[in-house]
Amino acid sequence: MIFVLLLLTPLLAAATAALVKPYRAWVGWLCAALSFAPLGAALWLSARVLEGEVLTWGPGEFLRADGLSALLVLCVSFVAALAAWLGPGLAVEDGYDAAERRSYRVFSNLFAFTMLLAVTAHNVGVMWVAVEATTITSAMLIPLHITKASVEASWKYILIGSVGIALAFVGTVLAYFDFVNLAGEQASALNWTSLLHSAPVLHDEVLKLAFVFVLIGYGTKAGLAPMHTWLPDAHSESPSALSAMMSGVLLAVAIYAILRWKIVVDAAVGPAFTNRLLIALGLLSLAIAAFTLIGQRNYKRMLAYSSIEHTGLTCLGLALGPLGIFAAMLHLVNHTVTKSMMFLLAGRVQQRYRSTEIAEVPGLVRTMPVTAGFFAAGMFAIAGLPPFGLFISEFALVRAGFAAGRGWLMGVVLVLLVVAFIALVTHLNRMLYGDPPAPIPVGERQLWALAPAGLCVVILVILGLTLPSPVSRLLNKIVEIAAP
Amino acid sequence: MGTLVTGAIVCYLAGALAALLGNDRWGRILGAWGAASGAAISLALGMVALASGSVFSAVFDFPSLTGFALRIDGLSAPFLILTGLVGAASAVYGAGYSAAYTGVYSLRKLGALFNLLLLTLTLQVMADNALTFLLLWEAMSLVAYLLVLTEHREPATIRAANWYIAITHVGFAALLAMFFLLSAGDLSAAFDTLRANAPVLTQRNAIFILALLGFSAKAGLIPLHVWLPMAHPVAPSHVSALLSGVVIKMGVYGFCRIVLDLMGGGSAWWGGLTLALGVASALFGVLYALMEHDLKRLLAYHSVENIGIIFIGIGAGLMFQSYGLMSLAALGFVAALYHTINHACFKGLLFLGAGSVLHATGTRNMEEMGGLIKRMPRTALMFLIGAASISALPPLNGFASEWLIFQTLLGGSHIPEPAVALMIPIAVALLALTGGLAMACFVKAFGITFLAIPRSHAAEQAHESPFSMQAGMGILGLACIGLGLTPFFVVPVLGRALAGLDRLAWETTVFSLTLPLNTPATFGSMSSPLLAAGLLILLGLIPLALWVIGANRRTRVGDTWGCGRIAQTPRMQYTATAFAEPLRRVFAELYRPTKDLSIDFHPESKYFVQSIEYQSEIHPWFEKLLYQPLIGIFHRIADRVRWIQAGWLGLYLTYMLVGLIALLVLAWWTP
Amino acid sequence: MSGWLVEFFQIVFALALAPGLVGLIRWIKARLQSRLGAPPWQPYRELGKLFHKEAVVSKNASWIFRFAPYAVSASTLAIAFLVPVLVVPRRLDMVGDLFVVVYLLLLGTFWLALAGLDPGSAFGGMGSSREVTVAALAEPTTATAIFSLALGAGSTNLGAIVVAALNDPWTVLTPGHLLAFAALFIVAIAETGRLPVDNPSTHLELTMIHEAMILEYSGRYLALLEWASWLKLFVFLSLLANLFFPWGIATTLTPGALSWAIVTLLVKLALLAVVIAVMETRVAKLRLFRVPELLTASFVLALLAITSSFLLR
Amino acid sequence: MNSLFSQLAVLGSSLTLIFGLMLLWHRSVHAYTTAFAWQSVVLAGIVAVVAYFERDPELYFVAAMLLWLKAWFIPRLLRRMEEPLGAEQELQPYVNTATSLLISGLLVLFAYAVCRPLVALSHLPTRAGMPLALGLIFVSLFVIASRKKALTQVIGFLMLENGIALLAVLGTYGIPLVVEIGVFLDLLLGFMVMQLFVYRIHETFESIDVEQLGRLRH
Repeated sequence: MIFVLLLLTPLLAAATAALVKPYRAWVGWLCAALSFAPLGAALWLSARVLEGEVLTWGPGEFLRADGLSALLVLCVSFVAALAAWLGPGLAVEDGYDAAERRSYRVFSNLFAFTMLLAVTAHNVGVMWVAVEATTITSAMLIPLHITKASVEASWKYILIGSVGIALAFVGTVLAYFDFVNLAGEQASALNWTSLLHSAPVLHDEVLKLAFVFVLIGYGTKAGLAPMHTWLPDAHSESPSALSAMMSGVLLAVAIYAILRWKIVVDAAVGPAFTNRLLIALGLLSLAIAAFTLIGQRNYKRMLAYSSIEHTGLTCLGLALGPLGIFAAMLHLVNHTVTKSMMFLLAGRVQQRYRSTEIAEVPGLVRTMPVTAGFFAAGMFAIAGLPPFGLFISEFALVRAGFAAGRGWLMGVVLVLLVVAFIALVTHLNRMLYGDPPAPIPVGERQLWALAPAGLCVVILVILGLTLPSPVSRLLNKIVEIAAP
Repeated sequence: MGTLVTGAIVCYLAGALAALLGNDRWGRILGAWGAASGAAISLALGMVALASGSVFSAVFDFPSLTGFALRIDGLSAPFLILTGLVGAASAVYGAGYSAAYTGVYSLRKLGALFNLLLLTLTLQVMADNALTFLLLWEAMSLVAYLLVLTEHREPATIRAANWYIAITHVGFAALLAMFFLLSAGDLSAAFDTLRANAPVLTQRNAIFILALLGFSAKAGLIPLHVWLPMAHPVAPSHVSALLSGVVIKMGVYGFCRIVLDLMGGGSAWWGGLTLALGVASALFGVLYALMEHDLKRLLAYHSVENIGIIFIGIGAGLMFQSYGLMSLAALGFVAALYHTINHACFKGLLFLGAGSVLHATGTRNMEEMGGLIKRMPRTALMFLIGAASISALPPLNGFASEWLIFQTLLGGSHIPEPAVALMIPIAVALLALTGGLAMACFVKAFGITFLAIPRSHAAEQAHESPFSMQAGMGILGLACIGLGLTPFFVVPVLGRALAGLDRLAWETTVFSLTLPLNTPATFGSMSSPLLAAGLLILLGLIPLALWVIGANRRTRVGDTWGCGRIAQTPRMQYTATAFAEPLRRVFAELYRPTKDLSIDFHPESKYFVQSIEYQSEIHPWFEKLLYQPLIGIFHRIADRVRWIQAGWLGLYLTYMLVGLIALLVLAWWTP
Repeated sequence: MSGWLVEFFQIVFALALAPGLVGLIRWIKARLQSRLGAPPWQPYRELGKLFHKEAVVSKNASWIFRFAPYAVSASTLAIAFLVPVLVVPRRLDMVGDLFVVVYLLLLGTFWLALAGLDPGSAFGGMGSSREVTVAALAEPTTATAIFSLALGAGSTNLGAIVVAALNDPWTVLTPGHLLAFAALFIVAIAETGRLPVDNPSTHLELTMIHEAMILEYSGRYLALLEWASWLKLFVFLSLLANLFFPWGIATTLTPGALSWAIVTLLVKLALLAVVIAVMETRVAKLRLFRVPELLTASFVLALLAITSSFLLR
Repeated sequence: MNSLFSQLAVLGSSLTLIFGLMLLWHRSVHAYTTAFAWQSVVLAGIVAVVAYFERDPELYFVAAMLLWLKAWFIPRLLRRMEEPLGAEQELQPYVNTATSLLISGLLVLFAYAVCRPLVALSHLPTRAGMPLALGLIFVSLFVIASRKKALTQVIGFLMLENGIALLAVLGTYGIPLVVEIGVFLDLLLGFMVMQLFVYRIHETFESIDVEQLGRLRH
């Protein structure tokens, strides 16, 4: 039932939107309303997982949800709901025509479906298929408005994304090869639990090779350097609601895939190997993102690079033992909430100023004071200031690093974080203050659209000041899974 | 004590709430009341802690990672006192001062943040574990940052805020690393545990360096001082008072807490480095202050100077401690703490005074002031008291603490290594030079601002500030005098505050009305109350004597003598630039002023000059030699890194191929 | 009780003799320059004249201008109370030590410099600016010299330093002591506005320091300021004399010891007056911007004094 | 028997690799499509051979799907795209032909090095073909990276997929059917979307030269 609600409602919404032609506003409202179903299912699922259950469904345990899946399901359904409520198609005037609205409704729901499938699929092959499908569905949405830039971004995205994900499939095939050769042929061979179960007997060199391919592949989707290149383009050129989904949860889903594989490989060859690779890629992402942020001129790209930075951090966290995995997962949740809010707010700014250049949007505090306030709060959050959740998770992450005896690594990380911080705050101030260009109207419009942003800020502050017990229990479950 | 702590928190929060919810007038006034009463409670808290010697301790069940622990001990108390004193004064002052922002900037934000800043400051000195400390530290920085941004329509404000938050964040990162090393990863361990474990830590030197970096960024020690002269002038003046008086003192507090208390001191070079940085800050601070014509920037540079003096005391104390000269060490720390409180009072007072001048004239440029003593006599008197205090003139408070620092340094002869000991007289000489230059600077600041003829229309139209502002200044003025007259009381009390640091053997001496110091090194005595009384008696006796000898008592008012010219205009007066010119020449090697001279000749003959334009500027060379190259390096790296994203799909795919191959090779090599 | 009386007698003695000392220097100088010169008691006449004239005050000036003469006199008198002139140990040692004396000097300079700025005259500003420059630059030398003296005596209290020198007369001849004397002598010249730092008898714009500051003063105000500056000279010279050559200073309060103290002090002061007069005849006034060089030289001397004290200890 | 099997497998793998290399020396998109179609035929043939020797009916089904999808359906669509776009030739790739071939050789060598543990581990008669499959993957990646026409990149990607399919069939005699179907579906959809985008690039930029896609940087 949970899985039906979770997976079928987005499909239903997509089907409705596809069948009703031309687009009608009620479809948008219906989709928005339906977006609560997966969210509710996710909450229900999490509650049951917290009670110690592992939910499965379908022939051969086709779907399976443990603590890790539950967390991701929550994140995905939350951001999907956010995007459903704030995406094109609800407001009377949002700059999109009927065809574009329809295609948004169809593909955003499909996108949500594929992500939900990716994090609940039991079979790592199916997980791969779902992640590959996210590329296809999201690529359709990037050029919602066809411009040279959006076509360029989408081509780069789909090509890099497809090639990357194909490499992840190589990794999957190699692992299967290993399994078949050492544990015998089974129908359930690619099921994650059977992989994990027989990991100790698997051949470690082959598994290492497999992990390299998997890491490169899913790392491409996660935006890890040096495969991150599609990310700033795609995030800056797509509609803000899609950017929110991509930056908020698509990266998280890819991290999820990497973590799943890391658990298997660790069980076979010990964590030292995967940790080394993750640290290398994480640090590289962090460094490239931090330094690129310095000279950034476009605020959506700035947010995109900040996503790369945070993916890098999460990746580093995964390599820092149980404490690090806890911190990384907390970070992932915080980043999901923050970044999806930030892209939605950036969309508002873009709609008002008709520009994504930082230099062309000064004076936000005067033209849109409430948006500016939320935007500033979000920027402080992604820069890692209290009282927001990212501060606590970065803090926990650095602590895990020191506890793991990687003091020098954490020193470098701290320096890079400071660089990113300075860059972000400087850019923020250029946007917030100064004189707005003359023709820009002053005053907030559609204040209701900011309510979700307010909700996000509240969540962030709550996560920054306390760690609610369900969250910490869920995270501890993940740590149990990931670092037994 | 718990009640008082709760009371202070409630007052601040209520003040913040009132400021947020109230209208422009009532929000402003109620917010100020909240802040003032909260600050008064903080002051009381500090005094109670010092008087009773009792220790307050509370651990709140804070569901984030771990507990939130507060504790008040001897070392917190002086800082609570100065927070309370300056906080209350600036709150009262701010009630009147911020009225000028009505309708221009958000008063709600200002009032609420002001309360929050005081709240974080009050709690900061109570933090009893690393987590609490760091959270409050970052909260304090953030609130202060937002306060600096109050006048956000000025581009200079944004620049200042950027610098401030950047440097403060560098400091925070250093502190974070420092605490992780100190606590071996367990940030929720109480400071007591850290204190017990500190002696056996292996990375003590790294911890010290990180602490110095982190806390000097907050305190504004050279070379991390650059944000100070930018951020303090652009903040509203009562906030500047708080920034300069209290916020930067948190750097001093943190340094004392970590290095003295938790680490219990260390090698001699710790003290030597601290001392050297202190001397450099003191000297460069005052030198740049001399060249400044922006009244508030001048004061901000003086904060650099005084922080330097405080760190001289701490550094000397650390050095003595490393050689086992415990009573000298204690003297140094007491002197530093004393100067910390004193500086809070007189710098707060001066910023409030400068705020009144700004309020009255609308400019911070001294060259456009003059003659204000007649238009705003009370402000002038208060500023004069502050100026005399900061110039260390007897019998005010600046003198008392500088005298103690000199006495501490004289003990340097007891350091067994001559090479190290020779540092001390150099420090003495440079400290004395600093004192002299500070006096010169405040003659300039007071003389050009308040004396002679107004140099601009705005200065002519100046008016005395409202009562609340005068009251705010009055509180601090009285504190300056009071602290100056009672060193015989303050020093033993501070000594008791330090007695809590159990590794310091503080020899209690008998203190009477005078302050004779009987350390193994030197013997010196000073009694500022007697000195003050003597000066007052003499001031009374002189007119009496004149009357006795029958001197002519008639006074005629005339023109200023002008070598025969008829009218005297403001342009004929000495300017601030001219006043500082001799010192600029003397220290030209350090200032390295740029000169730009252009002469326009008459087209017909080059013997007739039509106009001469002379420009000379001083660029602090820290910015040129340290920050610009550093920023340059980062920008160069950033430029290179930017080209990774060259926009070229083939390249991107090549990255993937290369990344794949590299990781495969890496996997090969990994055992 | 008699001790306190002696303290006050010292002040009266200093106040009374200060104008005479200046007159003496002027007279010797005139003689050395083959002039007849005014008699040594001429300064007393000047004071009398000024006290009976009315004062003229600029309309631009504030209360600072009128208050400054009193503040300057009071601080100078306070110094006179603290400095050992005739007797050690000093009863007033507990009120202040050598640092207090130095900062009281700064207090006087502070007020005088403010007063110079108050009437808005260009001369006054110039004088103030130069005065504070010289005062600031003299500070490190003073402090370092004090350091070296305190090193020998184990105290910064003036009486204690003199007593230490008396107890161990040979310290006077140590290089540290002599170098410190030289340094403090230069500082004394700078602080009291003598040649080659300042010319007390000039009224030429480009060279004035002290005179430019008090240019606006007249009548009783001028009298107070002049007297205070003479007193400062007297106190400084006695201080130098007693700190470095303490022979003859009274250690008991018997009339014999006191009169012997007075005689020796007068001789020492007369000798110093001759030195100053000779020097002022021999040297020309330095350009203002070479004054720092002189003060740097004195600082180096003081630093050498300390170094030798450390090394020879 | 087994030796014939392994001979056939290696022969097939070599053929697929050679078809892949054809992309490097030919310049016309038409030839690329042909190469891809024939490569797919060979791939289907290998699957059929495996199915025959292993007596696995499931694999016959997979071979048939491969044949239909990759050797008939997709090439047909590619041919249709050539009409408006095919006039464009891969005239100036980023790396010239000689160097490209050299690099490909190195990549295949590298694939052999990487595959050592795989070959050592496997007991299947087909194992000798695995390095060639991995080599095809590397070479296709290189083709995508070094060629400028969007259509070439699409074909490169399709060949990459062929390489993976080859690897799977040689190493494991095919992955579980449910995954296999999913992969086919994804491939089909992915290809359709790519095709759509190639048209869009052509519309917006009036050429399918991806060199023009250099607007978004930094």
